[in-house]
Order: sequence, then C-alpha cells, then structure tokens
Amino acid sequence: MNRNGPVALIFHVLFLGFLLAPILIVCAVAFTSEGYLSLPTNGLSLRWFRAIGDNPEFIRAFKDSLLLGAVSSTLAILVAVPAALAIARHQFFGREAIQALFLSPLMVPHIVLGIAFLRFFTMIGLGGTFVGLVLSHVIIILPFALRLILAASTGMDRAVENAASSLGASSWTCFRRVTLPLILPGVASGWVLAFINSFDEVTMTVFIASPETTTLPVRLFLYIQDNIDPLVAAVSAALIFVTVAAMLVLDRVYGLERLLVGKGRD
Amino acid sequence: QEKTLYVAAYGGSFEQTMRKEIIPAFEKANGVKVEYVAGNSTDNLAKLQAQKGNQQIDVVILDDGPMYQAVALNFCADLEKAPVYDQLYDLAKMPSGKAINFGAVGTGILYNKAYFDENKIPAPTSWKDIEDPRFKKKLAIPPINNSYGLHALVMMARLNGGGETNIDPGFKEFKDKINPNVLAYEPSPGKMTELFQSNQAVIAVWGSGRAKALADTGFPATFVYPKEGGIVLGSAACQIAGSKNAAEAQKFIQHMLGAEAQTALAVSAGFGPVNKTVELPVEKQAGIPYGPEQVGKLLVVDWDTINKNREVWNKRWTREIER
Amino acid sequence: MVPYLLSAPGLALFAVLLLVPLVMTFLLSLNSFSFYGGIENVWQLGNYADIVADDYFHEVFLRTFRIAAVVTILCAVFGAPEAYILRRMKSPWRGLCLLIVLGPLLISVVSRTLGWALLFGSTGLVNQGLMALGLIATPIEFMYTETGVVIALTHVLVPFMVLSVWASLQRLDPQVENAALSLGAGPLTVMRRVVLPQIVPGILSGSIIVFALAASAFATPAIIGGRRLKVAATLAYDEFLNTLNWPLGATVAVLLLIANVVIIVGCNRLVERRYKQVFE
Amino acid sequence: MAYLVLDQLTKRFGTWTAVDHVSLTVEKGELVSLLGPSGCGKTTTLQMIAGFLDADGGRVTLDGQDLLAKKPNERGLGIVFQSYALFPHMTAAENVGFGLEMRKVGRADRDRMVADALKLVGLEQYGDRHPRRMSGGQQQRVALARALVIKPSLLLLDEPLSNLDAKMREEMQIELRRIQRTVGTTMILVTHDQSEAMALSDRVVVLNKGRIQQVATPQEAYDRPANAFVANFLGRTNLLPGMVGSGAAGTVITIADSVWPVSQPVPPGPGALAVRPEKVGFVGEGGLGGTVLARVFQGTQWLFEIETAAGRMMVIRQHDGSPLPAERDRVMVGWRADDMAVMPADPEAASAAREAA
Amino acid sequence: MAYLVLDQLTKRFGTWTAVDHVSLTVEKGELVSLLGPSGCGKTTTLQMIAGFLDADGGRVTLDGQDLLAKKPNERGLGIVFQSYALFPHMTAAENVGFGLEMRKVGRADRDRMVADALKLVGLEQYGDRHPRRMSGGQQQRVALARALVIKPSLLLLDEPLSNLDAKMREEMQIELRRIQRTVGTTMILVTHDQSEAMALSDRVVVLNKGRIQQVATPQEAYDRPANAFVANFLGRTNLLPGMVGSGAAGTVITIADSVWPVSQPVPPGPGALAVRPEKVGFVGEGGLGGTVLARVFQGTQWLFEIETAAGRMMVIRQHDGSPLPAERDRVMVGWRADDMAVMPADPEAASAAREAA
Ligand SMILES: Nc1ncnc2c1ncn2[C@@H]1O[C@H](COP(=O)(O)OP(=O)(O)OP(=O)(O)O)[C@@H](O)[C@H]1O
Ligand SMILES: Nc1ncnc2c1ncn2[C@@H]1O[C@H](COP(=O)(O)OP(=O)(O)OP(=O)(O)O)[C@@H](O)[C@H]1O
Ligand SMILES: CC(C)C[C@H](N)C(=O)O
Ligand SMILES: [Mg+2]
Ligand SMILES: [Mg+2]
Repeated sequence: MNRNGPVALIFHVLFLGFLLAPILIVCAVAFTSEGYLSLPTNGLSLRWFRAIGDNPEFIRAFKDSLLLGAVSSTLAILVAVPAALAIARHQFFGREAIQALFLSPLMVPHIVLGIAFLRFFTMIGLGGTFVGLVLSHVIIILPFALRLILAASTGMDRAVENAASSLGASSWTCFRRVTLPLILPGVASGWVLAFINSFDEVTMTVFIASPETTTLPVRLFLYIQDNIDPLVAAVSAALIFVTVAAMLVLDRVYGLERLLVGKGRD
Repeated sequence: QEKTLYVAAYGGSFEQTMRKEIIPAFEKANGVKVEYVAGNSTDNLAKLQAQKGNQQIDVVILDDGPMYQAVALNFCADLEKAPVYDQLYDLAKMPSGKAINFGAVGTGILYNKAYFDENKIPAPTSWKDIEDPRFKKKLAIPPINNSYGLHALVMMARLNGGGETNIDPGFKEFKDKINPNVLAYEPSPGKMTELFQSNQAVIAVWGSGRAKALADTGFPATFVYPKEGGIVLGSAACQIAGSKNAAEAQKFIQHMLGAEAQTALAVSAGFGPVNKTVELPVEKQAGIPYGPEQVGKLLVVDWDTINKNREVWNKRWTREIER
Repeated sequence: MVPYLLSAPGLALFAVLLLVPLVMTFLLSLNSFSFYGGIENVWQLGNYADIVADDYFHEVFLRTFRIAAVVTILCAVFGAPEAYILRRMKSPWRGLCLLIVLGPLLISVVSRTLGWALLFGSTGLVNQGLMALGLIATPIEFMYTETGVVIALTHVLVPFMVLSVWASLQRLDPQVENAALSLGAGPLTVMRRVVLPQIVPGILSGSIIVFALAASAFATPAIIGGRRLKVAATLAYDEFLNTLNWPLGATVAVLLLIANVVIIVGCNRLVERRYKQVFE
Repeated sequence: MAYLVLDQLTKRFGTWTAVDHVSLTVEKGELVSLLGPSGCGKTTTLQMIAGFLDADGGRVTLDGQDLLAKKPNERGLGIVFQSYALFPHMTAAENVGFGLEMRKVGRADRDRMVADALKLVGLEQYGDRHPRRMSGGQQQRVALARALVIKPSLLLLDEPLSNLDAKMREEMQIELRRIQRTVGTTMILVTHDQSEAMALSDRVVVLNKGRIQQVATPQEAYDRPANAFVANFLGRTNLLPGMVGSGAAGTVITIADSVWPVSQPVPPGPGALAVRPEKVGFVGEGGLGGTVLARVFQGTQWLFEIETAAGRMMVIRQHDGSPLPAERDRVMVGWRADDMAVMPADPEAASAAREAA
Repeated sequence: MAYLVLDQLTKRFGTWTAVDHVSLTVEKGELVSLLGPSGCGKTTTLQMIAGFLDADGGRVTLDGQDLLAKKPNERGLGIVFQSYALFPHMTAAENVGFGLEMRKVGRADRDRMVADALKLVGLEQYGDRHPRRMSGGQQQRVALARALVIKPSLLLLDEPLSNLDAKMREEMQIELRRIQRTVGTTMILVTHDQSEAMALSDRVVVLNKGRIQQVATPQEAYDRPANAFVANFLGRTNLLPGMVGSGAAGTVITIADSVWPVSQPVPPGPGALAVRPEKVGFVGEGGLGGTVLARVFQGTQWLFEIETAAGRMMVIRQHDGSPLPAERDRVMVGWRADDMAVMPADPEAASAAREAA
C-alpha cells in the first residue's frame, strides 16, 4: 500500500496537534506547584497528584466508571449486533422505524433523558442503583454501537457467508466464524465507542448517579462546579496516563490494529 | 446494618469542611453513615422535585431564597424542637418553621488586587464601580438564578429608585451600563475562580465565603462590601418530607447548629455563625459576617416578593440581559 | 420473521426503558407550572404556544442547529481524510496514531473543555502565541463566542467521525483505488470520486452521531459559551434546574428531539437515496 | 431414479428473467457442464441449487428430497464460487479446514485432510498465508480445495479453473475426474472453456438467455447441434450460403462453383451448408477455391482464414509438422460429405446464429 | 529504441522473492504475453509497472523516461485487473467513463465513447447496471472496456478474458489485435490460456518462480523451448527415456524396441526424447507399440493416452472425421524425426520438467 504524500502528512500532524493540544495543556497544568490553574512556571510539583490520594472518591468513581462502561457497552453490543444485521440484511416492514427507534437516543438531549430516567427509575424503585445506571447507559450508547456495526455490515460480501453455509455452517456458526470476524472491526469500534460514551457521559448521569455509585466524570463535573483547581487537571492527567497504559497493554497483548483493523488485512 | 443518611448540599470548600470537620463527629456520635450529595442550590432543588414521592435525600441545604421555594413546594418537613434552637439568633429562624438558617455570608465585590495595583485603579467602594468602562469584558457576575446575581439585580434596582417591587430600573441598569463590561454571567463558583486565576476577570459580584476560599489558595483577591451595603445570604437546612431517616435527619440539622460545627463552618468555610454561644477569636473573624451587629449592617432582600416575581424576572433576564 | 427476532431484544429494551420515560416527558410538557405551586397536572399546549410565539426560543434553536451543522461539516471535512490517511499508514505508526485519535475520547469532556478554556482565554496560550508571532494585535475572542464553541465541539466530536469512517474504510478493496489511479485520477480525485462514495455509510453514521451530539451538547457550550450563548440543551437545563419549570423544559426537549429527528432522518434518507447502491 | 432434478426452475431480477424454466435431471455420479455465453444464467442457476438465491418458480429435488425447503447449510453440497468467496480473515489452511470443522472432524484428521487437499492443489507451502497475500490462481485453488476436502456428494463448480494455467488446469481436470469416478461425486460444472467441458463432462447443457438449448453428450452436441445457436456456440462453424438442387447422384448443394452431395432430406431452393473448421482440409482438387487471408498459430493448431467465392471460411489444421499453406497462397479447401450439415436458408435460424456469434 | 524497458526488476514479500531480476524490452506497438504457472509473479510484475507496488530493485523506463519515479496516476497506462477492481458504487457506464472524465473529455464525446466501448464488449444494454448486479463475465468485460476506452499507449492486461466463453473471448482477442494494429497500443498480457497467448502475442515471456525462462516468438518458444520447463509448460510434451547410440545411418536413439534417427549432436549414452502429442500420429508400422488407455474428446481434438513399453504417452489428433482408434485398441504410434528433440538424460533438467508439470 502506498504511503501518504507530504500534504497528507502535514495535515495529519496538524490534526494530531489539534487533538492533543488541550490534553497536553491539561497534563502540563497538572504539574504546577501553584494552588490554582497555571502552567508550571515556578518548577514542577507532584502535589496535585498526591492530592488525588486524599480524595479516594475519585478512585472509587474511576472504578465504578470502568465497571459501568464495560458492562453497559457489552450489553449494548449484544443487543446491537443482531439488530444491525437485521437492518443491514433484510428488507422488512418497519425496518426504517426500528432503525430510527434504535438511533433515537442520540437525538434526545441527554439532559432530557436524565430527568426522564430519574423520574422513571424513582417510580419503579431503581433510583440511584447500579442497575439503573447500566440500563440507562445501554440505552444511550446503543446508537453508537449500532451505527458502527451497521456501517461495517452493509455492503459486506454475502458470497463469503454463502460459502460458509454451503460448507455446513449453521446460521449461528456462520455468524460466529465468518460474519462476526469480518464485521469485527465494526463491532470492536462499536464497543470502544460505546464504552467511551458510557465512560464519559456526564449530563445524563449527573441525574441518576447516586452518591454511592457515581462515575468519574460526574465527580469531576461536580467538583469543578465548585472548585477549579489543579486537582482536576491532575485527575485528568492521571486518567490520561492510565488510558495510554491500558491501550499499550492491549496493543501488546492483543494488538490494537488486529482489533480495529481485523485479521488478514494489510 | 448501618443506616445511611443522605445530605445534599453545596460542593467545593463547603463540602471539604463538611466532610472533614462536621460529618465524622456526627457519624461517630450517632452510628450512621452520611452520604454527601454535592450540588448547587438549584440542582439540589431540582433533584427534590424529580424524586417527589420517593425521596432519597434526607437533609437538604439550600440558599435561603431557594429554601423558601422548597418549603413552598412542600419538600420540607417540620423541624422538631430541640434545645439547640434556643441558642440561635433570631435571624436564623425562617418564618415557616420548616427550615433553619445555619449560617450567613455576604454578597459584595471581589477584585484582583494585584491587577488593580498594577493599573493604579483604586479599590472599588460602590456597587456602581462595576460599571467603570475600564472593566470592559473584565467583570463577572453570577446570573439571577444564583442568589448573588439576584442580589446584584435587586441592588441595582434599589440604587436607581426601584426595588423588589419595582425591578425595572435594575434591568435597565444591567442592560445599559453593566452588560458591556460583563465577560460572563457565571454561576459556577469553580468557573468564577478560574476566570480570576487566568486574569480574564478582575472584578466580580460574589460572596464572602467563596472569596475567602479563593484568597486561601494564595491568590491576591480581595473582597469588599460596597458603601451602599453588602447583602446577607443565608444558608438553610431542612429535613425532607417523607425521609426514611427522619430522626437522624433532625439530629444532623441539630448537629450543624451546635457550637462545634458552627465554629468549624466559620473558620473553614467563612460562614457567619448563628449560634450565640460561638466565640471566634478576632483574627479569625476577618471576612465573616459575625454576630447580629455585623449581620445587621448587611442589607436583606424580600424573598417573598422576589420568589413571586422570579419566573417573570428569569424570563426577562434571559431575553434582555443574557442575550 | 428473522429480522424481527433479531431486533426483538433491542425493541423490548427500548420499549420499556426509552419509550416509557419519553412518553412521561411528553406528558410532562403538557403540564403547567407555577413558582410556588409546582407542576400542575393539567393538559394543555400552552408551553408549545409560548415557544412557537417567542423569538427568543427561535434564536436559541437556530443557534443550536447552526453550531451543530458547522461542527458536523468540520468533523466530516477533517475526520474523514484523517481516517483515510490513518489507513494508509504503515503498521506501527498506524496503531500509535489511532491511539492518539481515540485516546482523547476517554478523557472526560469536562477535562478537555477545560483544556480549551485554558488555551482560549484572552490570556490563553493561543492568543499569546498569535500575539507573540505578531499575527494579531488584540486577543481574538474565543471564549463565549460561537467560534470557540465550534472549535471545542469539533475537538470533542471529531474522533467519532474518524472511528466511524475507519470502520467503513475496512471494506474497501485497495485494487479499486489502484484502478482509479491507473485511469489517471490524482490522489485527491481518487479520494473524492472512488473512496468517498464508498465510505458514505461511514460518514453518514459519523455525521449523525456528531450532529446529534453537537445539537444536544451541554457541557461544552456551557463552559465555553457561557450563559449568554445559549443552546437548546443549556436552555432546557436552565428550565429544569434553575427555574424548575419542568413542563417548559420538557417542551424544549420534545421540540429539540423532534427537530433532531426530522433533520437527521431527512438527511439520512437523502444520502441513502443518493448513494443507494453502496447501501445495498 | 435421477439424483438431482431441476424442474421448471425460474429466477427473475426485476423484469429481467435470468433463468427461465430450466428443467434438467442429473444422475448420481454424473458430471454435467453448463455452457453458455456470459450472462446467460449459469451462476444464477447454481446459486439457486445451493440455496443462496430464492427461486421465483420451479422445484429442485436431490435424491428425492425437496431441496428448496432446506436451509443452505443443510444441503450438504460443495461449491466453488466464481468469485472464490474465500474467508479473508482466515489462512488458506483455515479456509480449507472450515468445512471439516463444521462436520466435527477431529483436529488430527482435519490437519491431515487439509494438508492433503492443499497438496492436491499444489499449495502445500501456502497453508499459513491469508488470501489477500496470494495470487489469483492460488486463491482459486484454495477455493477448490475448500470445496473438495469435504467430499460432498454434489459439487457445484462455477468456473473453478478459470485462473489456472493450462498445466495446472489439466491436472485439476484429471483430479476432478478421478474424484468423480472414485468417490462417485455428482458434479455440475460451469465453465467458459469448451475443451474443458468437452473433456470432462458426461453431458453438457447449453444455455442461452436463461433457457436450455440442448442437453446432450459433448460429442453429440458438437456434432449434432440442436440449433444454430448451439452449433455456433460450441466451437466455430462455417456457414456457407448455397443452392440446394437435384443432381445425377441425388440431392446436391452448390456452393459457389463447387458441388456437394447431400444425404439429409432438404427441400430444394436456397440453403446453407455448415461445416466445422477442423473438418475442413486443404485438398488438391474438387474443392472450393480461395486465398489464405491470415494464419494464426494457436499452439497445437493453426487457424486459417480463407477468402472464398462463397465468403470467408475458417480452417483449423493440426500443428503436426505437415506442410501448410502460407498467407496469400491460393488454396483449394474440401470436406467429407458426412461432416457437413445442410439446412434450408431459414432467416430466423440465421439471425439466431448471428446473435450467438 | 525500446519503448518499455524492465531492468532487473525485483520484488520481495518478506523473504519470498516474487519477482527476481526480471529484464525485458518491449517495442512500441508490440504485444507481449507473460506466461507462467500460478503464483510465478505475473501480477506482481504488472503491479510494479503500474506503480501499485514499490519495486525492491531494478528500473522501469517507458519511452526513455524513468517510470518508477512517476506517480501511478501520471503513468497514463491502462490496466485490466485480475480481480476486475470495478468501482462498486458506479454503473457500468460510469465505470467506463471515469478515465475519460479524468482526461476532461466533454460530456457528449464521453457518452459516445462509453457507448462505443460498451458495445465493443457486448454490453450496450447494461450501461445502467451496477457491478454487483452483473455476472462474472459481464464484470470482466466492463473492466476491459474501462481500460480500452482511454486508448492508453501502454495497456496491461491481467487475465482479461478468463471469465469469457470461447466465442466472446475470440471476439475480444480479435478486438485487441485490431486495437494494437490500428492504434499502435503496446500491450502486456498476462494469460493462463496458452492458445490465447500463442494466437495474440508477438512475443511470449515465460516466467517461473519470478525468473524469466525464455523470451521468444510463440512458435519459437513452442518449437524450440529454451529448457525443459518451457517445453513442459507450453503445451504437453512426451518425454521418453531411451539410449543414444550409433547405427548404420548415423546417430540413433532407441526407445523400447523402436529406433529413431537423431539429427542433433548428442553424446551417446542414456538420453531422452521429447515429442509433442500433436506431432505424434497413428502409423501402420515402424513405430512404437502401445495400447489406448483413454480417449478424451476436447472439441476440435481428441486426446489419447497410450501405454507404451517406454511409458505413458499422450497423442492428440484432430477431430476431422478420419477414423481413430478406440479405448483398449492396440496401436502403433510414430512421428517425424524433425518434430522430436533429443537431449541427454540430465537429472537436473528432468527434475525441472517434473516440477513444471
Ligand atoms: N501481499 C503479498 N504478500 C506475500 N506474498 C504475496 C503477496 N502478493 C503475492 N504474493 C506471492 O507472490 C507470488 C507471486 O504472486 P502473483 O500474484 O504475482 O502471481 P501470478 O503470477 O499473478 O499468479 P496467478 O496466475 O495465480 O494470478 C505468489 O506466490 C504469491 O503468493
Ligand atoms: N443481483 C442481480 N440483479 C439484477 N440482475 C442480475 C443480478 N445478478 C445477475 N443478474 C443478471 O442476470 C443474468 C445472469 O447472471 P449470471 O451471473 O447467472 O450469469 P452467468 O451465466 O453466470 O455469466 P458469466 O459467465 O458471465 O458468469 C446476467 O445478465 C446478470 O446481469
Ligand atoms: C452560601 C454559598 C456556599 C452558597 C452559594 N449559592 C454558592 O454557591 O456560592
Ligand atoms: Mg457466472
Ligand atoms: Mg495473477
């Protein structure tokens, strides 16, 4: 495969620069020795990282967020994959409506969902529970998963699946051994995107999180409502480091490319 | 099986004080666990409304204005009698008897002393100083759904011949004179702090408690009450109607009114004590509306009138001022 | 039968967990509110009438969709080529860059927007840099302006576009691009005429995600835009949280929802029809 | 009883009828080829048998059982797809092993069978490679191995050898024949290569525009085509206009200035004579005179284009070292009366013949 | 000066050398075929000329200009891909028109040229169809039309006719020849069909494992192969072991009980005789005795497999109506001394020959 031309590379560098700029600045600020947000002009300090230790609720929230993200995105994938296949593969009555329904949470402002879920969960007694959080997150992240899986499965070469079933693969086996691996980049991206969205959701979660089970972004959000100090930057930076480390480990163990690109491709 | 008491209250420096100095003692004394739900007054009021009929919060702490509303919306239960109520100044009591002011701060003007000195601007002395064209795009004011912003609006009305019952002059003043200076109508105390720290704002209408917290970080910010008078902002607590832990909730409120808690709130969060038995050393009194005389020097606003008109004012505010 | 079975779990989930709360919200939008009385269980369309009649709301909605549209276009214009460039990169670099693109998504919007706020302020790095370079004399205003909101939202949302285009790029046969090159098409033409039409599903997915998120974005416009630059989400937020006028907030929400649905479904239709052969 | 029966099988795409009431019976162990011009419906027919396309009409039975009622994966047949349809995410060996895995063949057996199959198609060293990294012919051989390894009782082959060189193709042909004989596999082969069809098939089915034109053994179809389309499609044919009349020795046909005896009953009047190029030879006398326009080397054969008084003719002669005319030589061509077919000058047949060309 | 020059062109995939120091010069207007077994590097060579693969070594010049330095889209050559590589989102007509559009041909001209090109490949009615809705052969023809319509001065054809039936293929061959003659297009053709290569090419290039084996005119390569690989690859060859010795009439080779005069200088001792199956005939006497094992109809020819005392032999006879032996008949086969080649029993050559088989 040919490489990118100089123009493309310049574009690429600028693009990455744009993406990284605010993150780098947050990381830089995290090392300040001042009591307020500023670039570390008077020497580096780890005091704000140490301060995270004094706020165990950030760490607890981080764990909750991870768990919530993992559970809800996995559930969302389980629901989205069959639905995406139905929509991508079949012409049936109500197809458009079903698709619109599945994508609709995207179009409902999260603040509205937050209020709606809060009232609903309070009514059915799920208020402030982890189950409630998971269910609401499944709803809001499903469109992401669905959209990416749809993009991966529309226009997929059906002949390959035909080949599998001609060799005796049942629908399920055919799905598991052929369709799934082929749409895996879509499914994986879908999962990642779903996870990220769940992990990062604030607006809605603010309403349904209870003090016991709250997510990191909600904690951060509530925290900066009242104090913007370098602690937020330190938590963010720590989160960035953890993320990068996790990605690197994932890359080593499984291969990010393999996950997002799929096997047997260049 | 330990009971859990949910307390919804402000975040930030106030939360730190509560968590470190007030809650542990209460937990120990009563064998309950306290979960702190951070949020500003309006957020917490909204939560109460959402959970109506199935309240998860046991105790709520709100600014006095929103507390009137909470009481009016029947979110609060009656306060049980307890000896500690007899130790309070009268100004702590709220007319309904369902909520109690446990502290007070004052609304005034905060400014960046370093910036003022550098540019040889004299310290502000009057509410009208925020109209100084030198502060173009350098002024920050909370919007009127926040008590500080509301105070500012009422104050401007009063200075121009109006008041709570005739708010027009206030709107006019904001629209014509103040708006050009306003960098942001900023409700979030965190954001307000950040605007100061990044030197984008150098003057603001804000509260004494918040100002104290900012100054405590080492930032050269100074708080003054303008010569026309600062305004008192009460902070009130109530037990939520239908709470499953009513007894503990009542105890918690009583605990907050106790001398020990009152002292801690004063020293760490800048809340003027409402308990007569609290004695603060003079050096600790700076920036705190301390005792009836000092509190008495501050102006009060008429929440009844305000709350009646608030909806209309909000509407006008978003359309005329924040546009 | 098969497609219904396949979508059944999702349908069940949505029927219970989405439709019920939304219907509750819609019903709420018919209620009325008064400051001391709270929400009253009357059924009327007064809230809708208020919004339709008030040009303040028109302005906010218009601004919301203007921002969302610009952000969507920017994301498509920058995100799709970036995904394409990523795909053409050699192995170790590609993984690394993919990570850089996706990484920011894991960092809370709140932190990222904070980063922009630090960069953007009149005393922020961007303005200081530009002034140091002599490009500008007075600071450009990013904070509390639509430009700032658009830039920050683009930053927040562009990875979604990259990811979604990336997924659809995986299906492309590189020989097909070669064929176009052999016929004399330059790299840009190949991208525009051959690659682009084939990744339309990906761009469409990305655009829908980006548009919907941009139109209902709350945290970023709230932080960068401040209170004076209101968008529909912050408006609804205000009604819910500040004035406690939930019925009005619900009405704003329902209208935002309807507008979103109409715009997105409309564009979806249009694009799918235009490129129907790639969607088969 | 017939093993595979297609009964009035029909498929429409919109208003286009791709397969039009096709009926065919195939015996167990038979190898039947589908022949026909590009787009005539061969692939579509196979896809319906395999169950990947729903028929719009007609029935298919295999061993007496209704095949259309079964799911594709229960039909138990092997297919080589025209587009290969390899699993891109699996290596060659994994591709080949997939069907065995589905049949729950144990690991050890499977590995052995996969290795054998890959060896059979000459890819023993390529087991670990992914399809994207293989040449076209290699991919096609993987597809073939994948279908063969499961030893299906019915094998559908859609141009399975089109990207192989002659050597390899021949080997594969022999292999297919061997499998057919020893395993008794019934095969339906789609091929555009007529010599392949001729060499391999027990019977050929000639299709045009979705309709069956003729079902016969290869030699029968070649020597006694049912209609002008078949005649023209199966190898080249010289169609010479002439006049049928009665001579001393019975019916004759006069082509330009040469006269040929006719054994079939043909009405007198304008007629046409059909003779295959390879049945035409260069004769000393008593033939049709002409000039060599071009001679083209084709490996084992030479193709001559001859301009005669009755029009252009093609002549094929074996490249066996015997002396052959050069371009622009004047020659005399002739053929045996048995090798020619005479038909009345039928405008419709003529037009059909033109169309098939 | 040569038009296209490949100089020591090399490509490696990892440790695998797919193309190994290939050097070749092609004159303007020439049609050169690349022949070789599947996986020998034909496609890879074309892809390097086209610029889709970077060469690991060597140079390519076109008309004196360094081609490798140019971007693929500036090389101005036409390609038909083995996998077609049609634009799936465009109709057949749009596919064909794409190259013209790139050349800024006006709308009206373009439409006309596209229509002509589609007509040329017999798809005039399919202009509106998308590739996915076309048969394999139809897709291939669209690919061909797409490359032809831009009238490139250099045309690379990677098995462009592999999915077409004989009729269509022949028409297309004639068309390619015509274009080559009238437009003067230089063409490089990859094909697995030897008769196609023989019929079309000015010269053929035989490749094996990435290396050039022989470059020659078709007949030369066929009749005087450079080595056993070429001999074996280009059509079938009978290799019979024998003993070279001296007889009354000069050098002779004894195969089983038959004796053949040898005209080339060959050292006495064990040797091998190579003779092509189509050069072998059935003789009355004085030949090699054997039994017919199988006879296979191949359209214009019959292929016989004969068991002789010297091993199995293949014999091809034209299907021209002359009487031919049946299976299990005892026969006597013979050939002309000119048609045979005798070589010393070289173990290396023999192994190469086996490998190529
Ligand atoms: N991307 C790749 N990575 C590794 N090996 C490759 C790759 N592409 C091709 N090869 C190998 O290089 C060799 C030459 O491949 P090429 O496609 O040139 O063969 P070919 O001569 O065109 O064969 P065919 O007639 O089967 O199409 C093959 O053995 C193939 O397996
Ligand atoms: N999905 C489709 N939609 C519309 N028409 C189609 C579709 N698939 C095939 N066709 C048409 O049906 C006809 C028969 O196609 P089919 O693939 O069976 O041809 P084929 O005989 O296999 O030809 P080839 O030898 O070229 O592969 C063709 O004319 C083709 O254009
Ligand atoms: C008394 C204060 C702590 C409360 C006030 N509403 C604020 O958020 O600043
Ligand atoms: Mg076909
Ligand atoms: Mg090839």
